Amino acid sequence: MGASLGADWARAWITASAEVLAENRVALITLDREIGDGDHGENMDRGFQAALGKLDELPDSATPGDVFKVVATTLISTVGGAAGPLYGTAFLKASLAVGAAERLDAPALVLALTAARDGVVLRGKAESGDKTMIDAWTPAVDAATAAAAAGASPYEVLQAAADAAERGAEATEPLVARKGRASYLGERAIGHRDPGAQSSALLLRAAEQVARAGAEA
Amino acid sequence: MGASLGADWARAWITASAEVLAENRVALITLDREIGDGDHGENMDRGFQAALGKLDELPDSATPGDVFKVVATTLISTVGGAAGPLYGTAFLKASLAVGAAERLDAPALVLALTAARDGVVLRGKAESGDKTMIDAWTPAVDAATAAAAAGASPYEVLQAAADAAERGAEATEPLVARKGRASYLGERAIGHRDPGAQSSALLLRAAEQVARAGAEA
Amino acid sequence: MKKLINDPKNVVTEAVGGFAIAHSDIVRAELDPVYVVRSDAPRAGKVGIVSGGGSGHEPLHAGFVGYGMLDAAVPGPVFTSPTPDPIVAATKAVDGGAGVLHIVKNYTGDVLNFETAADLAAADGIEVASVIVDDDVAVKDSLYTAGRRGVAGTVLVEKIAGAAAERGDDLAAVAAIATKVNSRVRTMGVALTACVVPHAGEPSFTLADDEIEIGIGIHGEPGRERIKLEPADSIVDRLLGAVLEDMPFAAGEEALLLVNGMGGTPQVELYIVYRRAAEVLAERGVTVTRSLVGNFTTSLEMQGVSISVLKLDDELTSLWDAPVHTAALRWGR
Amino acid sequence: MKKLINDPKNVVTEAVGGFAIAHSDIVRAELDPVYVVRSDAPRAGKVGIVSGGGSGHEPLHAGFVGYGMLDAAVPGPVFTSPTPDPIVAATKAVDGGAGVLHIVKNYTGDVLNFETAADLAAADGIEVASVIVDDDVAVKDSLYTAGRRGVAGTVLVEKIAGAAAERGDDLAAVAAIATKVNSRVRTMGVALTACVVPHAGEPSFTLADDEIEIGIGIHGEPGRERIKLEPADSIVDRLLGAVLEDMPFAAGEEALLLVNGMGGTPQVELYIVYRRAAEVLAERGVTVTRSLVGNFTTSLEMQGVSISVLKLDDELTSLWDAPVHTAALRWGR
Ligand SMILES: Nc1ncnc2c1ncn2[C@@H]1O[C@H](COP(=O)(O)OP(=O)(O)O)[C@@H](O)[C@H]1O
Ligand SMILES: Nc1ncnc2c1ncn2[C@@H]1O[C@H](COP(=O)(O)OP(=O)(O)O)[C@@H](O)[C@H]1O
Ligand SMILES: [Mg+2]
Ligand SMILES: [Mg+2]
Ligand SMILES: [Mg+2]
Ligand SMILES: [Mg+2]
Repeated sequence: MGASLGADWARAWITASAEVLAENRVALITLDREIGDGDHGENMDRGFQAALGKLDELPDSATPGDVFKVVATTLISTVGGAAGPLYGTAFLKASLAVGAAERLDAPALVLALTAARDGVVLRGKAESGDKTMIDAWTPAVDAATAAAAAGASPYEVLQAAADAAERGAEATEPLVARKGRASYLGERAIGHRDPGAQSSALLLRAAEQVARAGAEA
Repeated sequence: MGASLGADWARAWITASAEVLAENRVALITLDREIGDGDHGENMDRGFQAALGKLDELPDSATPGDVFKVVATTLISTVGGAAGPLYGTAFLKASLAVGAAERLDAPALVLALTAARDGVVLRGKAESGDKTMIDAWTPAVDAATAAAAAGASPYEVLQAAADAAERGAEATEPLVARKGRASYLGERAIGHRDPGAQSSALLLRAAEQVARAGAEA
Repeated sequence: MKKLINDPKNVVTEAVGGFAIAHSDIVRAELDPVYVVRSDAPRAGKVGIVSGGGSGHEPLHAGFVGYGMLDAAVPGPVFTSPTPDPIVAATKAVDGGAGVLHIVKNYTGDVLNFETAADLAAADGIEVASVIVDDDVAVKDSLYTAGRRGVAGTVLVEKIAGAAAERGDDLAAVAAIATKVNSRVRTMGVALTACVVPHAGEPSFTLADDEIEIGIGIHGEPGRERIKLEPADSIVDRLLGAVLEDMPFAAGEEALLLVNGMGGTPQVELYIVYRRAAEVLAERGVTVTRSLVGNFTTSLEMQGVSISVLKLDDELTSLWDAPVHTAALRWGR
Repeated sequence: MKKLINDPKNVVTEAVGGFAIAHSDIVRAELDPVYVVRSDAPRAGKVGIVSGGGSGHEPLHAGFVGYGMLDAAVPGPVFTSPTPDPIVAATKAVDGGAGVLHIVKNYTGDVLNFETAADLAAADGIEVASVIVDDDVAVKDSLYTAGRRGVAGTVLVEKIAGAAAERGDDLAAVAAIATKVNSRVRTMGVALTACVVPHAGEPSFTLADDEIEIGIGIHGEPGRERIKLEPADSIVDRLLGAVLEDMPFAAGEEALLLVNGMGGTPQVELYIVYRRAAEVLAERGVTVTRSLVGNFTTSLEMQGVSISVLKLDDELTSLWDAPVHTAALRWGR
């Protein structure tokens, strides 16, 4: 069943994300303290714990798009800060992109990832190299697109996306920020990883891991 | 000329006191910080520097009593805190006690010291053992009285007073305070020397030292 | 971290709860979602004014809710902007039919969440206008930053816009006045110490015993430049110099001088700063006709100060003087 | 020590100088000797009220000079009572022929210097009455101490006595009201951190990261008891417990609740403390009809809080509500 991913995967992804964000709460706070205001880990943890609670309220018939939609509204109403509206928009656009599909194949995943990235750009107006979460998302979208074009499975698409996002997050370290709080620091932001790019990489890695688990099952 | 002390001694005493209080400024601040509010050294230094300035304004004809009087009013108007009015009263009463005398013999010195001590008690209502400057002054007065009765010279009277004042200041360490800020601390004042008793001992030691210098001259 | 708190998670709700009891004569608080609103809201026919942002800047914003200033304040978690829900709820609570002005400090998070809230409120038929405050000259305003931050000048925008709304100006006029104030106020701050966000438990940055941070923000984010401690007068000269360079004054022009404590600064220091700032302005021929000194836009217990200068004209002066009755600013009644 | 100051020796004169410019609409300052006085002093036929003490407690006392409160304030060096000279000068400056009341916090230094000043003023034919404020329940009032200290309750004495003088009460009546307020107010404080006196350069005491000082004074002197940090609510229960034990309330009696910051405490913490204090009083059937929350009697940058409870009656309540216009307390005009 590695050919497509269903609502079970979407639910498992959010559950795994909530776990990994809880584990990385302090790490993300520390990154944000260095070039921001020290709350990103707190915000993301709060938001995904809330999203976790909402999952149970979904009917068994819920599609992946339904899962993305409830996550979107929950993040918008619980995360706050810059990340809340941005991640919220990302999940909202992803849910619109996949529509009512019961299962997502590789091309569908690429559509969802692309829509999510475009949503963040729409709201935040960031470009690649601005030292934001976009620097994790755009490489992820490009890698996923290439993988799908090469006939990769959904799991392999997500793996490509996660690998690229991690490299992208790492690549924010030498950058001067042009968006978000880090932009107030000018040169002093150099040498620090962008917390939002880091949390984005964590989310995509979680997506890949639960997909692999599913694929191996 | 060791049989009596004149205005030159009184002036030299104030000068020496200003020096020793400047040297002990931080030490007195430290003592006061432990059981008070950390300003005694500052207050005394400010006051005696001011008194020093006033000495020059005195006519050459000034008597010891004149010197004590100008020191009294200067301390009252520059020291502030508890020590200002108390030391001010002490010098005021001393100047009244010695009247217009040109020179002070041993009995006159005893009268002056006694009047000073009584003045502090009058204003501050402290008793021996209350952990205040009185615990330096009363032993000093008693020792001076005994020495004078035994026919001691003015210098020897002051030496007896200074020795007793130092022992008295040291003896405040084990006491619980019943007057002044230290009384707020209850048991916690135990083990700390009273700053006012210490400054009193320094003043009396200075009186003795300049008298000795004069006597040896 | 030593703080007079219970569970760090409850800092905002407990503080807002206490605030509402202490000032029940002028405000009431809703706790789900959290916002503070004038007890007499909504006032029919009056433009409602809502502001908000992360907590930790008190008295900003709840301390300015009341007659002649804000109709509601929306406190987010400490240093984190509130989400759209409470902003929408507050907007609805103060809408008296004349529309609602959102006064938003220029931070990505605040802007995005207020944007979303404005869309949602508009969808419910409420006319919403937004004014972004960005008075902090420490940040270069360019394509290469998120733009200048909204700092202590926000208080002046809220007071003067509040007076305009109170006298009956319509939404467009109130928004125009707020925009005008923002365009005429500049601020620059300095920090001597960092502050500790309750849920973080550690200072957001650390300064050596002889270091200060010039161009500090109000969210515990580091400033623009770290220098050795200097006498207060030279620090004031730096801050005020940057302010006046960005907004030159012609001799004889009038100014409101705001010396704002960051929360942990003793009042004697604020007045030492004020003294030098007034001196410098006088030397430049600027007439300081109104002054405000105190803790108005803070960063928890941070020690430091910001200096704001507002270029006054007769309209702004009379709106500044208009009666105000809030927890943190009160005169004329 | 990091402070926004120039020469530590000039802290008081520079701060007073800045204060006088910032508030020139209500006060003027004399700098030799140093005191702050109402710009309209002396007011013929009105009892003058003078208070003072060491600096470092701002806004106490200069921040309370103005209509309906003090006629003059005499700031000494930081934490050191002023000498008699400026007290005498201030007393003369506010004497409108109806006599002058000295409101003195109960510290040996303050008492002795005001005593001397009162004698000197009386010698110049000015009728002077003195009221000693000693509201701090942290100190056992017994033959074995210098007596209780005057702390935050002083603000309430000054406000209410000021209102009595403003309405035309004679010296005896104003002194009687001040004495009445002092007899009905109790205070207890806690410190989380010490403070640094500028000319000392070092903290007056040191607390470990998990220690707090219960029963703190306002001069950086250590308190009565050092304990481990506790949640805000349990700290409030300790402080308020001591206050109410010393001055029991009958159910239904009315109270003014003052939560006073020590200077460096963030406002959120003050309201968290207020919230619990109001809760406890309500549980005990005490009706809090008036509240005051903020920094009013401080110890420089010290972090901490004191809780004061004043037992109200109709007379005290109406005098509390009477108009006041000072730098730090203003309403009704
Ligand atoms: N304009 C923007 N576009 C895209 N991402 C942004 C933008 N502004 C901020 N971010 C992301 O948001 C992250 C900060 O999120 P968070 O700390 O939760 O919000 P806040 O900055 O309001 O405290 C940054 O690390 C960055 O990745
Ligand atoms: N009632 C008193 N009688 C005698 N001496 C006193 C009394 N109260 C205080 N003192 C003395 O004053 C000293 C403190 O002086 P200082 O620190 O200058 O004043 P303050 O306590 O006002 O800061 C104490 O160490 C004590 O010796
Ligand atoms: Mg952040
Ligand atoms: Mg002292
Ligand atoms: Mg934030
Ligand atoms: Mg003192």
